[in-house]
Amino acid sequence: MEVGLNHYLALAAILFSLGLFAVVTKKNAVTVLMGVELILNAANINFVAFARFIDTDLDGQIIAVFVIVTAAAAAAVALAIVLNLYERLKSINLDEADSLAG
Amino acid sequence: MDFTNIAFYIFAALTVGSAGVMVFHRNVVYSAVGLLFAFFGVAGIYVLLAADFIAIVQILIYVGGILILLLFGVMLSQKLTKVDVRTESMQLVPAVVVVGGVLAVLLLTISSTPWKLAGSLEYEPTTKAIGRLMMTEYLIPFEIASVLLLAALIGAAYIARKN
Amino acid sequence: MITNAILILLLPLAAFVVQISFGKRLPRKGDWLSTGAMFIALFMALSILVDAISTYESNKVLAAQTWEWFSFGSVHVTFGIVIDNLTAFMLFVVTLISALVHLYSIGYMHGDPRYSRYFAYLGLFSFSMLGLVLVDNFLGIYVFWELVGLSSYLLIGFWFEKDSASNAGKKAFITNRIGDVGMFAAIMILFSTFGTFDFDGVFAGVAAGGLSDGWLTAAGILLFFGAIGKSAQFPLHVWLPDAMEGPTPVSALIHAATMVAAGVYMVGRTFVLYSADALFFIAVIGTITAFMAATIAIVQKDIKRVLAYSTISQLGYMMVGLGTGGYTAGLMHLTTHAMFKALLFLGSGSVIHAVHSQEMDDMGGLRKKMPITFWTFLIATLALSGVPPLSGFFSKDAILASALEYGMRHSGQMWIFVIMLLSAGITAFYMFRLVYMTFFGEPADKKKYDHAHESPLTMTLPLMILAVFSIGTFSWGWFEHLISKPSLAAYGAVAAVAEHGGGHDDVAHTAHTIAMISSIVVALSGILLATTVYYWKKISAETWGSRLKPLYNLLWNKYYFDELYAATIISGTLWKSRFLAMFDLRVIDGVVNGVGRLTAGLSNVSGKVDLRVVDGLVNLVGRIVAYAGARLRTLQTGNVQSYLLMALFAVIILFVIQQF
Amino acid sequence: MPVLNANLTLQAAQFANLPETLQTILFMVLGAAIFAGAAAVLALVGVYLERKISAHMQDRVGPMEVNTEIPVLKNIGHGWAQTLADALKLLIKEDIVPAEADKKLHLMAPFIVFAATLAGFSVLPFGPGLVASDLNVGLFYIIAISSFVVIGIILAGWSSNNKWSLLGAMRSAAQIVSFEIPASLALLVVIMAVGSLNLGDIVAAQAGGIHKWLIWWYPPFNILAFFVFFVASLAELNRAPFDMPEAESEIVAGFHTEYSGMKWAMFFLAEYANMFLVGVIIATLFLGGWTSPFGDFLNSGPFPVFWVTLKAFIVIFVQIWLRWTLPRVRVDQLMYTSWKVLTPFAFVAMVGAGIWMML
Amino acid sequence: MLFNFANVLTFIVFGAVFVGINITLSRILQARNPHPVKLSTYECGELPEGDSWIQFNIRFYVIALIFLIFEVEIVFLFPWATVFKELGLFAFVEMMIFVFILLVGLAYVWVKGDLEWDKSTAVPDPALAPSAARQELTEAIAS
Repeated sequence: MEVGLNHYLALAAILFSLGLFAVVTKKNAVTVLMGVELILNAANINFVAFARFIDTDLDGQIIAVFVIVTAAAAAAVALAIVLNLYERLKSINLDEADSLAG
Repeated sequence: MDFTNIAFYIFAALTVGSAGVMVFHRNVVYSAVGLLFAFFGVAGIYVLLAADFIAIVQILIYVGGILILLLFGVMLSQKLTKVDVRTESMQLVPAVVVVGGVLAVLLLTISSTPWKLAGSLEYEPTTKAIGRLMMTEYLIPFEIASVLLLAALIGAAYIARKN
Repeated sequence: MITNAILILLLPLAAFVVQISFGKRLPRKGDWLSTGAMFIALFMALSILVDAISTYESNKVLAAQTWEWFSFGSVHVTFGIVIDNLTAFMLFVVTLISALVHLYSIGYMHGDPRYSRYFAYLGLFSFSMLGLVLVDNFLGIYVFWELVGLSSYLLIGFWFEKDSASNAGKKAFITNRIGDVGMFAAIMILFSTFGTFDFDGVFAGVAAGGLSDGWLTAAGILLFFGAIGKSAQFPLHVWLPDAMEGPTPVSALIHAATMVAAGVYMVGRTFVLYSADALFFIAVIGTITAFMAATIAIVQKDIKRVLAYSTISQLGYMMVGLGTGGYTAGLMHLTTHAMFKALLFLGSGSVIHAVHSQEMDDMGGLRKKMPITFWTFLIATLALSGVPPLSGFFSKDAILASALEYGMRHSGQMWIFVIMLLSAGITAFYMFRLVYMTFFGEPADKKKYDHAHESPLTMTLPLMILAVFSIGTFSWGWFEHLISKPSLAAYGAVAAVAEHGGGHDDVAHTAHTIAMISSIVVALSGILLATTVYYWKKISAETWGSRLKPLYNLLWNKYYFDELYAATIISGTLWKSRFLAMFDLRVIDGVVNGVGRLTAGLSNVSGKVDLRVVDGLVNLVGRIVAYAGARLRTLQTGNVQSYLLMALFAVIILFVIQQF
Repeated sequence: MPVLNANLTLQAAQFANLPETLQTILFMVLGAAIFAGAAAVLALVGVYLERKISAHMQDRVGPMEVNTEIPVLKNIGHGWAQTLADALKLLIKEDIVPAEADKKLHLMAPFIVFAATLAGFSVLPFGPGLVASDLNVGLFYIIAISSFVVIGIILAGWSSNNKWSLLGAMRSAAQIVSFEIPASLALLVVIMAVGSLNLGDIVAAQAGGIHKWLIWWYPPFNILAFFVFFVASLAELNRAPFDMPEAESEIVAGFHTEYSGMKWAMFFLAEYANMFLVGVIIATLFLGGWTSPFGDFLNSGPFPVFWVTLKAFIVIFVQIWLRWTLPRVRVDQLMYTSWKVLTPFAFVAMVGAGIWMML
Repeated sequence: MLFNFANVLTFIVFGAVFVGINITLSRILQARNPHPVKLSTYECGELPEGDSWIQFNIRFYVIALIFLIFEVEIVFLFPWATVFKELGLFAFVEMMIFVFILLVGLAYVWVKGDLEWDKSTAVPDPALAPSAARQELTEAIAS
């Protein structure tokens, strides 16, 4: 069957939910970050797919570039925080980092 | 061109499979490897979507930068005695339900919305075009990106240095 | 002429003002001041009278002057003085008697703690009486009418420490006021139709037929109500006998000569107003009053009360005179009666002064003790009884003649003449009863008899002067000429009341002669009866008294009028007030209390509600919030990922909702 | 590679009857196989050369003995078959995997490293048409591919559960990573000059004799860029003065301490292939690629390939030369050179070249 | 364009296959007699003791962080470089701004000492200072 926009969007959706699942369930902070990266990738696939199928010029791709750049910056800072977390809690299991419990 | 269809399915399978490994595997490093192949798969998808520059950027930054960073993060934050680091996961059932729901929602919207397809971008190099666009139309985001990077650099360095 | 009138009017007022404010500090407490003022006024009134007589023209207006009094809206109320023959006579009479009473009071009131105030009140009374006589419009007459009432109240209640005096004062004032209400209503009717208070204006209006007959009669009767109240006519006569509580000179001045005569003067002044029915009404009232008062006088023991009832009776006479068309007769009787009644009262005053008691039982045989008083008293009594040579005879005879004439003209009205004749006889009887009981016979109380002595000159001089005037300087002819009956014709009325137009036709003449003869007969028989009962003691008063017990009680109790009034009006008012009190107490208080209770009830209900419902609600809300808070707290596990899960769940829910 | 083309066309004819797409796939696989074979051979030659050159530098002979009985090859002498013998030995050698090691990752590491290295070759132009995949983003792709190698190294270090290997891996990763920045920046100058990422275009821009070579453009800056790139690429190969991680005297053998047998061979092969890759890259970027130094002369026929390999071997010779002359650099000095020397130089070169071009 | 990428893909796959072939080949041929000592982690011959706990050190992370940020900068630089000539001065100035900002970052990191590999915070221990005699000797040599 001719691979159309919906296929790419479906793929992105699947990736998105997998990333989301990782973020929601994984205890290890780094895995959560990986999940986040996966989610961002899914978003990027959508962008590029739209760029190709819908407005057929490069805006989508440029936005994808910016998303990647932002993701990089985010990952950097996030990891710094995680390492700090490790420094304080001697473990990066998120369920232990619940000092803000109500 | 059934060749690209096959390629799409191959890459899709690769990506989803490796993403699955990343999500469901308990060992963090295996997740990282899974993530590596997921990124590689996504790069392949970009190639199929006629975005060659983005594919390379994807590999360069995600694989060459973020993944390395994550691996470093993993390495630095583990007691090396237990090599295979167990990462339990929690609240599985509710998560499955909710994420399933979100997936359903997304798929539903995708299938239901009438996309206005306007032909497809032909396969031809995009680097020059992106360069030109970057310098003209997207100048402001470009400069802001630099400030963002600066902030991230200083921020992360500061946080890292604190301990 | 006008300046004299104004002076006459203002002199007593000035005296009153000076007396009332500086009275005590003046030498002899200022009695000489008011008496002097009155004598000057008398002298001036005399000059005006001389002018009137010298011109000898009937109903001639000597002078008139009007001032702008006040104006409201389009109506300009003027105030003026008019002097014609009638006013001249009245001025003379009032000033004369007032002056004499002032003179007499110096002796009588000697040593009284409020000596100066007494003279002040006399001044006020004289001023108001003169004003009443001089004024030329209804409003003015009403004002002075009230002033006269006020001064009579002050003078009656002069010894206010005595309850009976103050009650009498109040009674007099209230009864007068009842009459005044009628008068006021009449004035208002006239004013509202004619828009002016002046007599001439009103009379011209009436002549022009501005007022329908019914309304005219009503106005006339209502106007006459004022006269009834003031002149103590039939229904409202009860205050005069009680007014005797005041000092005797006061009674003499006010309740004999002047004030009571004001009513008659007012009717005379406004005579043209009265329609035939109104005149008839006046006549009837006059007759009833005359007869009733006369009969009561027979049984009275108190000397002043006898004179009071005789005054009421004589006033009835005057009213009958006017009512039956004998205008000149009525007015003439007024002047003559003023003279000898004042004399009688002053005489009784000197007797009381001597005996210090008003009861005739304590008196007797004072003839020798007080010769001047006795003789002047005797002259006045003869005049009153209508013995021919004296003035009383002429005026009473004229009234009887006009009554007879009226009777002849109006078939079926003869009873007026008959009753009047009878009451004339009774008058003569009780007067002589009085004379015999006081001056003849044995002194009942020895000690009082010895103490009795002739009054000093200041008291006996006025008696003598009045005696002279009572003898009868008046001849019928010139008086009638001066004061003749005015008629609407003077004011351009077309259909003038014609029955007397023919002047002295045969009817009048025959009535005159019959009336003269009958009056003499009746008078003499009355005198004879009195002497037989009291002088020769042939018939014992007591036996007739006991035999006619019911009649005696009736008379003694003054036809139970006081009781009647007490029963009806007073008790009615009391009852009404009690009812109102009760009503007020029960209904209004009830309502108020009810509202109070209602509010109280409502408030505590709302209090309860507030306590239970509102507080309940508030606490409930508090508890709910606390409970919800506790429950929600568990949601915040502190685990970021669970938050994300919840958020996603919400997204799905929203999406689902959005679908349907 | 005319031979290559000829051979290919011959093969193609044979399989003409197959469906068109299958044909292209087959063609590509064939190309890949040829390149892989060439890479392996070149690697072995590289090893041999290194041992011989380093020996002669140290005034010794190097491997001489190993020889074969085959007549022609026998008299080459100089132990030419030494590396061949080593390869065969490694084939037979026991592959020891430490008990606690993570078997799967331990196995996967060499795959990733070698695949990444070989992937680099697909873009290199060996002649006017002779390039496996004429990518428009060729140069950029090469930089990207190097990051795969880093991942491979980290995985190798991590999976062998040996703190020396992990530390070694971390260090070599840090080293490659930190030298990649100056390398990339240096390349910028080239791209700015040529205006395209395609290696073919870059070589075309340098046609016409030695003076046309890119190294001579905008005099000081391009040379500076060349210098920065050359040094950075040395560090990325973990060679010469920067071979801290697997230096013998230091942490044993760096990340491939726990490797032995064929897996170790793969690493070794990857390393030398990478060395050759860098050589070709430098040749194409700065030294005119397959154009002959004498302008059009000797520029046709098989000569382009010859020139490329010659230039590459010259670069390799220099690298080997440097290895046995310069003392090993300490880690902090390593970082210092990377961030505080090369990166600034690269920026200067870029800015300078930029300004020069603007004028 | 697809053809080229396909080529790249085949190269990668073939690389893996090549390694696979060799490894399987060696696995078939190699002698195999596992021995506990052999299988223990290699500690330069000594017995491996203590857990392989690397002194937790942040500088690896910092290096990776800085690398990532500059990598991203390069990603921006490359497309600019390709169209550098056509865009003219304006683009050049923009890029210079971009580069300058990141140089500021580099300067910051440099000044803050994140780039130094060994945080030589340790104060040289006087006891360890070379003895006086030794110092004279070094000076003598130096002169």
